[in-house]
Amino acid sequence: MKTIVKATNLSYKINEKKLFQNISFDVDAGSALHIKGGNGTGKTTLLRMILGISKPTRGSIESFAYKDICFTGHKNALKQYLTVEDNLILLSLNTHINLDKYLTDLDLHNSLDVTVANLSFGQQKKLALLRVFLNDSDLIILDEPCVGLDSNSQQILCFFINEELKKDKCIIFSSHIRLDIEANILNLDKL
Amino acid sequence: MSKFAFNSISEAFTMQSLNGQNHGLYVWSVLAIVFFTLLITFLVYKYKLKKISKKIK
Amino acid sequence: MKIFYFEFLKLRKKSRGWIGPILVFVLIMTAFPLTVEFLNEDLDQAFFSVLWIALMLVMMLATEDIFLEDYNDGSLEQLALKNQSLALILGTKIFIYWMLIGVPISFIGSFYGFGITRSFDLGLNILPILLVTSYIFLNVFSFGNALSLTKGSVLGTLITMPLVLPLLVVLGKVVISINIGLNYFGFLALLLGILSIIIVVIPLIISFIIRAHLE
Amino acid sequence: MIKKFIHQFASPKTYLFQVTRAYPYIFVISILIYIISIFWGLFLTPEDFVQGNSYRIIYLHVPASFISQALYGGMAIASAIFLIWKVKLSAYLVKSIAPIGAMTTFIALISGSIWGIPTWGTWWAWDARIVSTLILFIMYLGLISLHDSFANYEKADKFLAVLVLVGSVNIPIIKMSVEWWSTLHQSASITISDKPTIDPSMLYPLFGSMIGFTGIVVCLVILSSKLHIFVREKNKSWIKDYV
Repeated sequence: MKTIVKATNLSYKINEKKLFQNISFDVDAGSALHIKGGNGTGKTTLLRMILGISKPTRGSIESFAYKDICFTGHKNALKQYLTVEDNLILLSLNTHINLDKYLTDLDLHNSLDVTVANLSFGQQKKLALLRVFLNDSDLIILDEPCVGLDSNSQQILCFFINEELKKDKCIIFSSHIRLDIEANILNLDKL
Repeated sequence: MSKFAFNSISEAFTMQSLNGQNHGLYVWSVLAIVFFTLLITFLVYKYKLKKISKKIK
Repeated sequence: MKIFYFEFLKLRKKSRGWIGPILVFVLIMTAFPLTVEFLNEDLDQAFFSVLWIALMLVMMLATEDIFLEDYNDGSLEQLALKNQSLALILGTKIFIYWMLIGVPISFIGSFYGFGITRSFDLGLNILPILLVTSYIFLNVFSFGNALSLTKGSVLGTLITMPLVLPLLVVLGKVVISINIGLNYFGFLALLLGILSIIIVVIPLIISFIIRAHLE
Repeated sequence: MIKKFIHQFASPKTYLFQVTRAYPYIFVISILIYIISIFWGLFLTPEDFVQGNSYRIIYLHVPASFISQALYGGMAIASAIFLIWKVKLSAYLVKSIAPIGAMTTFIALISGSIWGIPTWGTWWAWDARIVSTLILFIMYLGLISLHDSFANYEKADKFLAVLVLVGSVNIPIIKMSVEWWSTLHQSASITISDKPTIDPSMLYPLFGSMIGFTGIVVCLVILSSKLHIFVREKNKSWIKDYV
């Protein structure tokens, strides 16, 4: 089995305050990792470390993904003043073959010419998740993907993730809401 | 070393030049400014250091 | 090519981002004759000072949220994740800003130069200077705004203004040499030289700064 | 190799201990040299033929303006070291030099403009050196406010170092451009840039005052860096022993 993300002895300090210490884990292709923990335990920081945006204070983290990492975080990376359609162009998804299918599934078909600022929070989140559903990468990282989603969309997300796992993709996510996904669990509370 | 440039203390104070102008005001005010700026900077840093040392203890 | 189009689309649709600065520039250039008596000589003398200062202020205004918006909505994170070079993307962004704001302002500025000094040559002569200078200003102010990304544009202005002051001196010399009919291409070459260094170096520095901000 | 050496030598702890030991000597010696040379300069040197006695300000003004530029150079070197080798101490130094640099530039500006009144007849002229000093002063203020505006010290260090380096590229440009400008605007005002052939009897106290002032400024930098190390490392165990 190919390892996609390999972390050894990660420690992180912010302004001399320790967030976590000596975390080691491997994530293989075709498997998922669920990062758990209360508020302020460093879930987002850990995810950003895997992305390579933050650097660990000690230890090393390597990612063997060839393609761009697919990521959605707390910020949606949507342009508020553009319409849904323009945003899809910016994401280079406007010509994707599965676009129509997901637009109907997520009930976004009717709001294509609405500016994002006029969408509800949940709708914006769904639009941001389109980036995940139509991804072209072997490592998918989701930071609290379920915030603001209705149960229908959550199911679509779960189903989608399970499908992706079968395609040997590697998924790392953090979530307070339980998802029906077979995943290894990394609990930051107990460290 | 050269000899004293002024004949009396009062002359040194006014610093009368050959052209008749008194430059004492300028020279002494610059000296005062330099002196006080340095002094204040030293005092400020000493004070701050004292304060933070207390905190650390 | 794709990033080029994307950045263009973003800025074009955000009309206040590029029409705003141009309008402010037009307003300043229209307003300044009102403060002087309507004698042509006076206007001539004040014109260039106002032009350069207005150009600088407007470029400052234009770059105010050049990275802030992308930072706030998370686009910068996504850009940083790509295998593509971040510096290239940022350089393109600045270029698009120049295309949509710097170039029109340069033309308007040279038009005003023609209108106020009544000399066609002069209007034509300052056009290349305006084009190059506006690009330099945009680069330098983008650098300042990247440094003070989350701290407001006042700080960015404060730290980058000293960096562009020498440019104003050069611009003053350019005007004098145009006025007395000297060849000003030496200065143009100098400005182009500065620009060519800045175009390469500033995006690299900005990408370093932005990665540090995201950390 | 180099990296290891620098890191060993440049730990804030060793720096602090070494510097504290050297501090009293530097302080006493430089104060002595400074006072003697100022006294010498103000009273024992002959009067300048052109400028009269006001030239004596040179002994106060020149050291300050020399140091204000030298400190920027020091900051630039420290920033480069910090960005290349990630030496924490040099980041501390950059931060602690900035206010001292602003102070010396302030002295240089004020003393220069007071000097200008008797010699040029005006306290301010748009002269090359004055303008570049003023820009330097604004740059120092900008650097200080940049560092102060970030709560996260690591980020602030990085940005400060970048800005110092970019600014140092700018300094020769400032000099160059401003000097062209002054040659064009050469009006009644006399530039101080063309040095009078200075008499040795005036030169020695000038050197003395420069050395003395440098020593005093070094003392101030030591105090300032001490303060900054205290702020940054206050949770370390060794600092409690030190205090």
